[in-house]
Amino acid sequence: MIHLDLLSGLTPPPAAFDLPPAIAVESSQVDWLYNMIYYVSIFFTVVITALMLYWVRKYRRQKTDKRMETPHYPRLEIAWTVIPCFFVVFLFHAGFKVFMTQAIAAQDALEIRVRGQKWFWSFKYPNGREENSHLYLPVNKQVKFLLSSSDVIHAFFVPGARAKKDCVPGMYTTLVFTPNVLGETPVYCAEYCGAPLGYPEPALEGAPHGGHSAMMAMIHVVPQDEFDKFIKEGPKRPEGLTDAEWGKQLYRQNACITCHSVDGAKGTGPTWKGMFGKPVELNAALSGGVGNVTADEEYVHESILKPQAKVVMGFNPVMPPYTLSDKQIDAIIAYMKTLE
Amino acid sequence: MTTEATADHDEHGEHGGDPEHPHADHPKWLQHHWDTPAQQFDAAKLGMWAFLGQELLFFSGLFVAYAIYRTWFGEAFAAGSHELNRTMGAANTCVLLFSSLTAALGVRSSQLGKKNETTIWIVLTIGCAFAFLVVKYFEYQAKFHHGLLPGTFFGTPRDMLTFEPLVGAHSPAAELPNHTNVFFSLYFIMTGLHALHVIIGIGIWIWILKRNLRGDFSKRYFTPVDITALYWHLVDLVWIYLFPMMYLIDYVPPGHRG
Amino acid sequence: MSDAHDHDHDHDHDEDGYGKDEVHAHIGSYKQYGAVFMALLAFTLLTVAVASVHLGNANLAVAVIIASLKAALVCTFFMHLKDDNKFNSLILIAAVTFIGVFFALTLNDVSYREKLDTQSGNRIYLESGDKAPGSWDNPIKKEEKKEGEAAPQASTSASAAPSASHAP
Amino acid sequence: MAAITTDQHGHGGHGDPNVDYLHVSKGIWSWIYTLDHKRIGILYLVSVITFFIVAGLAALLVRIELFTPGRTIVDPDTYNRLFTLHGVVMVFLFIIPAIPASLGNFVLPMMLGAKDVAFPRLNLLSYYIYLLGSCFAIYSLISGAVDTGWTFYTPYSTTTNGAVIAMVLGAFIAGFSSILTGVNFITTIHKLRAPGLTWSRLPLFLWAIYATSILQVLATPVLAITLLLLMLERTFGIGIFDPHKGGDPVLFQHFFWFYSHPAVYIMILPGMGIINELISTFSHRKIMGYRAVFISSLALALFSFLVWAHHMFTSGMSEYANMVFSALTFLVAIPSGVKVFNWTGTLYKASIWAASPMLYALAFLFQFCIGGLTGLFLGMLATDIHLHDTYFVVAHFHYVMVGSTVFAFWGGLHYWWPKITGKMYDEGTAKKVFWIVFVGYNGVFLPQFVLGSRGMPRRYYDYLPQFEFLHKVSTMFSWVLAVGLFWMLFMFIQSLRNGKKAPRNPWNSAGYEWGTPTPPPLENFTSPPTFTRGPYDYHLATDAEIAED
Repeated sequence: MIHLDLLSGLTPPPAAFDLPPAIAVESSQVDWLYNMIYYVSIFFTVVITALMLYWVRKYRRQKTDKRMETPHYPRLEIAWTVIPCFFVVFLFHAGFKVFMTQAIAAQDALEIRVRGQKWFWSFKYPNGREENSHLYLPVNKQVKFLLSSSDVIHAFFVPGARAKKDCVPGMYTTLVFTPNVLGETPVYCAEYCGAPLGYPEPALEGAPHGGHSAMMAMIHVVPQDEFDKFIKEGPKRPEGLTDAEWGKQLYRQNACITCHSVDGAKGTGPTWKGMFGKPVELNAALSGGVGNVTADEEYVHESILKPQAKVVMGFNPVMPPYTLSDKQIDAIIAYMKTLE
Repeated sequence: MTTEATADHDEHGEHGGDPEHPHADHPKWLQHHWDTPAQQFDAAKLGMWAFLGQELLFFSGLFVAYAIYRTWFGEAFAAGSHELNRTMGAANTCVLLFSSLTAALGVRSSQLGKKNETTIWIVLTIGCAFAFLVVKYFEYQAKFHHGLLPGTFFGTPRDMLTFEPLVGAHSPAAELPNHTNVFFSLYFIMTGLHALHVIIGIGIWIWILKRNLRGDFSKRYFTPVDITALYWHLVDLVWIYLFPMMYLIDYVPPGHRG
Repeated sequence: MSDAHDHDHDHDHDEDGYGKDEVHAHIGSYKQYGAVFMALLAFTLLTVAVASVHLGNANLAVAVIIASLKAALVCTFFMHLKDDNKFNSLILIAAVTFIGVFFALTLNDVSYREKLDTQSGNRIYLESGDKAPGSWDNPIKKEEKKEGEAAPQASTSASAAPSASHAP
Repeated sequence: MAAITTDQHGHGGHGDPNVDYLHVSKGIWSWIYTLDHKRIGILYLVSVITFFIVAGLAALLVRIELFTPGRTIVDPDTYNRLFTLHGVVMVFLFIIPAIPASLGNFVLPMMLGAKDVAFPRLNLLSYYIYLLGSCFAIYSLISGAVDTGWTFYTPYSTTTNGAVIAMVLGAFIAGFSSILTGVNFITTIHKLRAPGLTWSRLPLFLWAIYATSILQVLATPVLAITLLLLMLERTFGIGIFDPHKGGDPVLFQHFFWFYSHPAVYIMILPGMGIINELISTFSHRKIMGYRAVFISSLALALFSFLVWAHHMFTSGMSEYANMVFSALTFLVAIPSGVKVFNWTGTLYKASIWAASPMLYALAFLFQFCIGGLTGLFLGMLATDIHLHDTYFVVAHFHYVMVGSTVFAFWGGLHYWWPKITGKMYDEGTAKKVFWIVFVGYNGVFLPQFVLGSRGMPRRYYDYLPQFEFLHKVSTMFSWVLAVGLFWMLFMFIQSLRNGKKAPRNPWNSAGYEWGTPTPPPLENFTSPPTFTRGPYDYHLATDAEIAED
């Protein structure tokens, strides 16, 4: 597994003009178009500004201001109406052709389900395995992302692949590209999705703070064999970590940190400090009549998979359901036990 | 400037749509910055038509939403449409068409300077408008009692005036296909907004009636009556489209669509 | 297209000056207004009658055509567009055109949300019955929602994602 | 004109021709009940500038927060409310009414040779509706503003707390003021042209205002219905935009942008109109290709209705619609190009006096080139997918809105200041202020193009370390811009207090509005004018007309 030294040398200063380094096959065509319009714009702006400044200086108003009539150039008018039409139609055609390469997927593309949630990304591999904030992709294999969101509109933006698509609740959208460079590349959320109260740590290590700006994920493009090995075994405890330490890592990766504090501070959700094993007062109306319960393994297990089943008094039922494997939940419980 | 002028321009409520009705000294109704009455009349008509163009666009937003959701949830729209009472809808259409006729005849008699005849036509128009609202009230009451209400209220029968849920009343909402609540949301917004425009229309007609009885209008100056009739015809126009779209939906199963 | 022209009417007011001085629009006869009203009533009954006959797709088209005819009648006669300044009709036509554009381009998006994709054999909208998270949860059928909604993608409920209602 | 008694309301009577409109009636009531389009123009000007200052301060705070990655001065939630405040107040309460309602209201009747607008009371009513709308917006700001962004996208705007309904109601009501101003101006331009003012002699500023009024009348109602549906969605949960109840959030974006793209043309067209006046007056020449320029104004107004969904290329819209809207979007580039080429062509063999208003016009030309050409990047599907919702878009629309429209607004303000107040501002200071504002403005937004291309998303409270340097540069230049703007405000206030008395025609212009005495009497013209030449025909204008006297 590639060592997760994340953001230090992440994106070296941009090579082609000011576009981030390309990591997908389609990005080179987009870069070509970007550079082409870039030159055209520079040319026209410089020509018009130079002409303007030159004429302003050359035709300064003299004392003898013989105000003569502006001549009429019909042919010139027609010229600079018709010629841009051709140029513009070419631009449209080129743009649309390249756009379609990012919209239509081949039959055998690797299908990854991406779900945007308030302030972290979760990825689901074809074999049902689910990971948060980190996505492993085989190199040189076309990937078809099936995007959706469960609360507000987010946007899955991979600058390296020049790809972006909104994740809209209530419908699936797709995005297609073929990563061809090994290494890590960031994923941002490009559609505004608000911010939590206070200044909580983001789900991804080293990512910015602030909700919408904290909603970052990391794509790791790995060789095919490594990807196959990774995909087969489910999420297991990385070597050298005890259960509690793995639980602490999961606490970060799955953005539990956004709402549940570990130092007793008040947050959107109840704090985990000193919670495990103690009685918990429930909001009977929202918890199917149950008054209170002790916070044992079974309660934590159910609250992670079906959070709306039991709601603690004084908190809103806003926690989204998680699909973590039993081993992961046991690790989180181990971590909870250390929080006395 | 008489206080009459200042009272004039803020009685339309926040729409304030109708270009205000000119008041000036020589003759009384010609504003000082107009050269001739014809110029003032044309300007008022042009301004009013611009305002009507705006009203059309205002309702068009709702019709686009209607078109989209009908393409997606055809079956739900048809089921919802069958829940509506077609005879009441048709009656309302005829009432509004008749009120459009009386409004047009009111303008005609005002152009001929017949004050009393104009009064009769305006009173008839206001009467029809009230009749329309009464029919609408009973239609809404039926929906409330069946629980066919927009959005989150869909499915629980309620009393119309107190909003209290009616215990024991049966609501057909459960048997209706999915997404029918979208139909009833659109139904209540479109007909509700239309009814609001009818109420604004009644307000303006009553003000015109007051001015007519006071003898403001003559053969040479009938612009306010003409403009209010234009607004009223627009309200009727919107209902002409609303009636078939809401009440006369016929569902085509996807197979047929080919 | 200067429109400072005067009303070309045969009325007896004939003082000259900046255009026709006095305001005198065309005054229709009772008979004319009555006839228009009768036509409107006839169209209403027609549209109700047609609606009860099952014509499939044509029903919507016929309803819209009849409504547009009634609207045209009201505009030309009751709203005096026939004998009014031509610019007013231009405003109405402009408004109707922009409404048409609004309809056309929005429906162009909504009804083709997966058309383009079918040529390549896969669909943007999942036909496999998986509900997109955050999608339709039927407010009436409260009971079914409580125990059914375990994992977001788990339940394969009857209604597919809201906008995949067409069969291929 | 027979001596007509002045009237307490200053309008009923015809006002004494040699007493200017500011002194024809005194007291607060004469301002509150004024029906004089010039005073209403000033009322709009004052409110519009106050809102510009409020939103400008919010922008400064946003830039300071972005000075360093991580927390600089505010929490993420407050930052979101700050940039939303900046967006909503700038769009709905400053830039849409700025040129048409303030400068347009003041100058339009004078350019037409009319005594006043077609419906004076409707004009005043529009101002009070605008005030009512801004009261709701201010109430929303006070009670813990809104954090949805000025676009109010659902389902975020229907599920977040905060005074969304108050802000949305404010924008809803302010929209009606815009509609009624549009109705008023269309009727005035049609019906109140002085004899001899044919359509082909209409000043290009009026053509631009005419095109803008068409947009205001026909596009704003769709915003009204969208915001009404949003308010109903939040209160009764009607489910039009809520996916849980079968609604579709992308539909809200269609509705919103159907208005908001014509709205950006409501913002730019009046700016283009002012540029015609400035370039023609300070080059002492008729605008080159007058017919082409006014036709492209109307063409822009028409095309603006066809292209709205280029704001939604990545929103999950069907690829078929993406194709259609991208093709139509490129149509818009043609008229803008024609205008810029014609303005630049006018300078050829002209006799140019680079006074301070002209400097703003020349800066407009430079900045509108950048703004317009970066539009090509965003109209093209392939590059827009990468650049959408990044700082590239932020820089693009600030170049079009601030670099073009607001620069034109400042240019117009300098140009008509003597006509409005009867006093001259200090030309030396104005030039210094221009250069500070020019350098500050370009320094803020040029780096943001580069930030955007490198993938820095929009509306980010915190960012990765690699973007830090450019954000620092941008923030520092925003302070330079702020200094320039406050100095400009101070310069204008200074000119009010002790500026020299303005001559009748300080810029030696042949424009119709300079035919009236400065500041103009209540009825604009001592005697009803007839026009025998076009507004830009300097070769026909007599020396007396052009002279400063």
